[in-house]
Amino acid sequence: MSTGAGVALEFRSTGRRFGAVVALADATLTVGAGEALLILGPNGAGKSTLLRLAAGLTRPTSGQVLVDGIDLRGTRAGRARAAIGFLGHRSFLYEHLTAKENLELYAHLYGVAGDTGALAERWLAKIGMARVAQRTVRGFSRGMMQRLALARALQHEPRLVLLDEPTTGLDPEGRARLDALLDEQRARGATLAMISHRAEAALPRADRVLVLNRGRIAALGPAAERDAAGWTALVAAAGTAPGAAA
Amino acid sequence: MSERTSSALGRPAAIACGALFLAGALLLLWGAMLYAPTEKVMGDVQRIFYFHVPSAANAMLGFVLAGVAGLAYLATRRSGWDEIGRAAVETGTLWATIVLVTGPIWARSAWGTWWTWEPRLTTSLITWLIFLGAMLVRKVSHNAEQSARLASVIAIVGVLNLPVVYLSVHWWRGNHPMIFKRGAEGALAPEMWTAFVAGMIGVTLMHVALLYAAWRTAQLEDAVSARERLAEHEENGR
Amino acid sequence: MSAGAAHGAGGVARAASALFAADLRRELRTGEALVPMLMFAMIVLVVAGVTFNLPEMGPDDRRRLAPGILWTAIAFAMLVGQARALLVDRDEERWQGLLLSPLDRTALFAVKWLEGLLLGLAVELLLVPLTVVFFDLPPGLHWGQLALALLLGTGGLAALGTLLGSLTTSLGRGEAMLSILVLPVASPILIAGSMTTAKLLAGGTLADASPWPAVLLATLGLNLALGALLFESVLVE
Amino acid sequence: MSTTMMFWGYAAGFALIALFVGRLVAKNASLARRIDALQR
Repeated sequence: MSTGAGVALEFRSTGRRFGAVVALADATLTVGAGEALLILGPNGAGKSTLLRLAAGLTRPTSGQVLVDGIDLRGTRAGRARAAIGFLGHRSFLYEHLTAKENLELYAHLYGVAGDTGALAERWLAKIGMARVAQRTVRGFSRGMMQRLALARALQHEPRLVLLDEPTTGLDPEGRARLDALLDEQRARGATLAMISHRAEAALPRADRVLVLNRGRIAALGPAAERDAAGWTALVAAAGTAPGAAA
Repeated sequence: MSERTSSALGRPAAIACGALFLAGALLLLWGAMLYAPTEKVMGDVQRIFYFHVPSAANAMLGFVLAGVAGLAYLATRRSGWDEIGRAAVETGTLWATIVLVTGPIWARSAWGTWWTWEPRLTTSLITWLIFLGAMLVRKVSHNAEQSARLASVIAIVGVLNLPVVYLSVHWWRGNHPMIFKRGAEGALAPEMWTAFVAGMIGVTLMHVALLYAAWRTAQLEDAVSARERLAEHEENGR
Repeated sequence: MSAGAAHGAGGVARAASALFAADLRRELRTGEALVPMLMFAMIVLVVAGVTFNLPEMGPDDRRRLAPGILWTAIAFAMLVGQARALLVDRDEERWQGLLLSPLDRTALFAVKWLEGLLLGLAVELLLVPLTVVFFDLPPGLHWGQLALALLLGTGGLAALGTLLGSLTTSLGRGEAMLSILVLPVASPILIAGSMTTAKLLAGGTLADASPWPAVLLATLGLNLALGALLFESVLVE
Repeated sequence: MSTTMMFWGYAAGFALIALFVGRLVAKNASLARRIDALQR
């Protein structure tokens, strides 16, 4: 029905409980292809759960999650996962492999055709890590890990890019590279869903903003509706409002 | 959740449970102690049979239920299934423990030894260890969802491996003459059969009562910790 | 027909072998699983030799004892090695990265199982000759059949170790918890393994050991199937 | 001898059941306390 070719990510009354705790309650949401969604909310609002559900790392306890129209719990889930690039709190990298070996491994896992070695080198240059390509990841700084993880998440040109606080650990130069990469993803038509606590920095690259509070969608609207201060105030208000949800 | 009295069962259900349990216990004891005749060779100790074997059957019942609930939980991730599974592993382990305690007592009297590597006892011991593991997994994790998931996996792996455990232990010990044939088994006296059936029904009734109580307790446990988490959450929100 | 989906038929194999190669490279660089396994297996043999007072034993008693001690050493070495290998996967949070990828979960289980199996076989390569020497066993054995029996039994242990090991490591507990969970379920494998090995060490064949080789095969099949089906449930929250 | 052992078999079995029930009752009591604490 609503799943046209133009929908990259869809939540159909999706809920996730952890035992008795409701992390996300009955969320219904569609993100159009090529759209950029910024996700805001206080701590524990369910932002990371939402993104992990979208990546298939967490299974919903009710409802469905569809990526490119494919149910992430269905038999074709592998095809949907191939279309996703996810960057979470952890790097998912092999400590004892080199930076280049890590990228090549993930390229193979994602079924990237062609010369994975050349691809890895291109991405290492893009994130400014060509010099350390042959060094094992063990001993990399937090910022280097984050950059490499970003390359790991993007090198297979995912149609749906999911980023959970991607600026974590990045220095100003790293953040500049991240911004450039995000622009590049948008230019090639990728869909973007990003959690950020720095609304003012992320807002210019967002089409819509989703505000979560206590596992519920508190607000969803065009990014241009408010300025950064306005959205931040909305999040703060949601955080203090006595459970309109409960 | 509506207001509950400060008990899992509530008074009427508690009384019903108690009555069911008592009826089962009386049925078992009546059949075993009063109705059944004394066995000629082994004497009174043979009466343990009316308790021991139904306990083994009920242990198996508990574990199979735990396995089914585990499968259902993994498929649906609904904590209701986990509550059933949790209760069933607990009661199953109780009956398995009874099997392991009454077995040697019987063996001591009938065969003069506390333990034999007799197939049924050995199988019970292994089964018991498997399901203690399933209970232990829960104790180890502080994350309720995780322990439910993992205990489900163990219960399924355990239950599906039981037939193999059973067969291999039997083949392993199979070449040895077994004394476990109580007399000629086909020749069990009719009164003994009646007492055995009474024991089977009695122990199962007791099991149902305990299972229900344990299930409601598990439900209450989940409800309470949910409300505690919510209260905590609200405190932090302020 | 759905497997992998994102990959072509050869793509799954390529992805799986890339993962296997990465894990192998890690193991070759660190030896983090194999070294403790080898140490542990040898220590079990030595402890058994000392506690059972082997030098005082006649050849018959030694031969009777050898299969049980061999399988005890194999089982514990497997537990140590798989707990290590899977724990490292957890510490580096790699499971998540693997689950995120389009690689089919059954293929993921297969790779991890194969790695466990190969670790076990590598240990046995040292352990079996050592047992023959320590226990002073007659060398005239059906070596090929012994290898097959070891392969089947080790495969079954590796399947249980992979499934339950990924479970205990997600709890943050190591070898002790894994032993508690694996060994009771593995009892048919240990019985069948020892019985088969006993026949083979006495110069017999697999056919003489019937039905035990069949039990080994059945437990291998059952535990592989369980692992493949339940693996996702253990890993995906 | 045989009769004594039978007695001990049943006694041990029912003692285990009593232990189980006792644990269940204790757990319920502690849950009740937790509910009371919540309502305060």
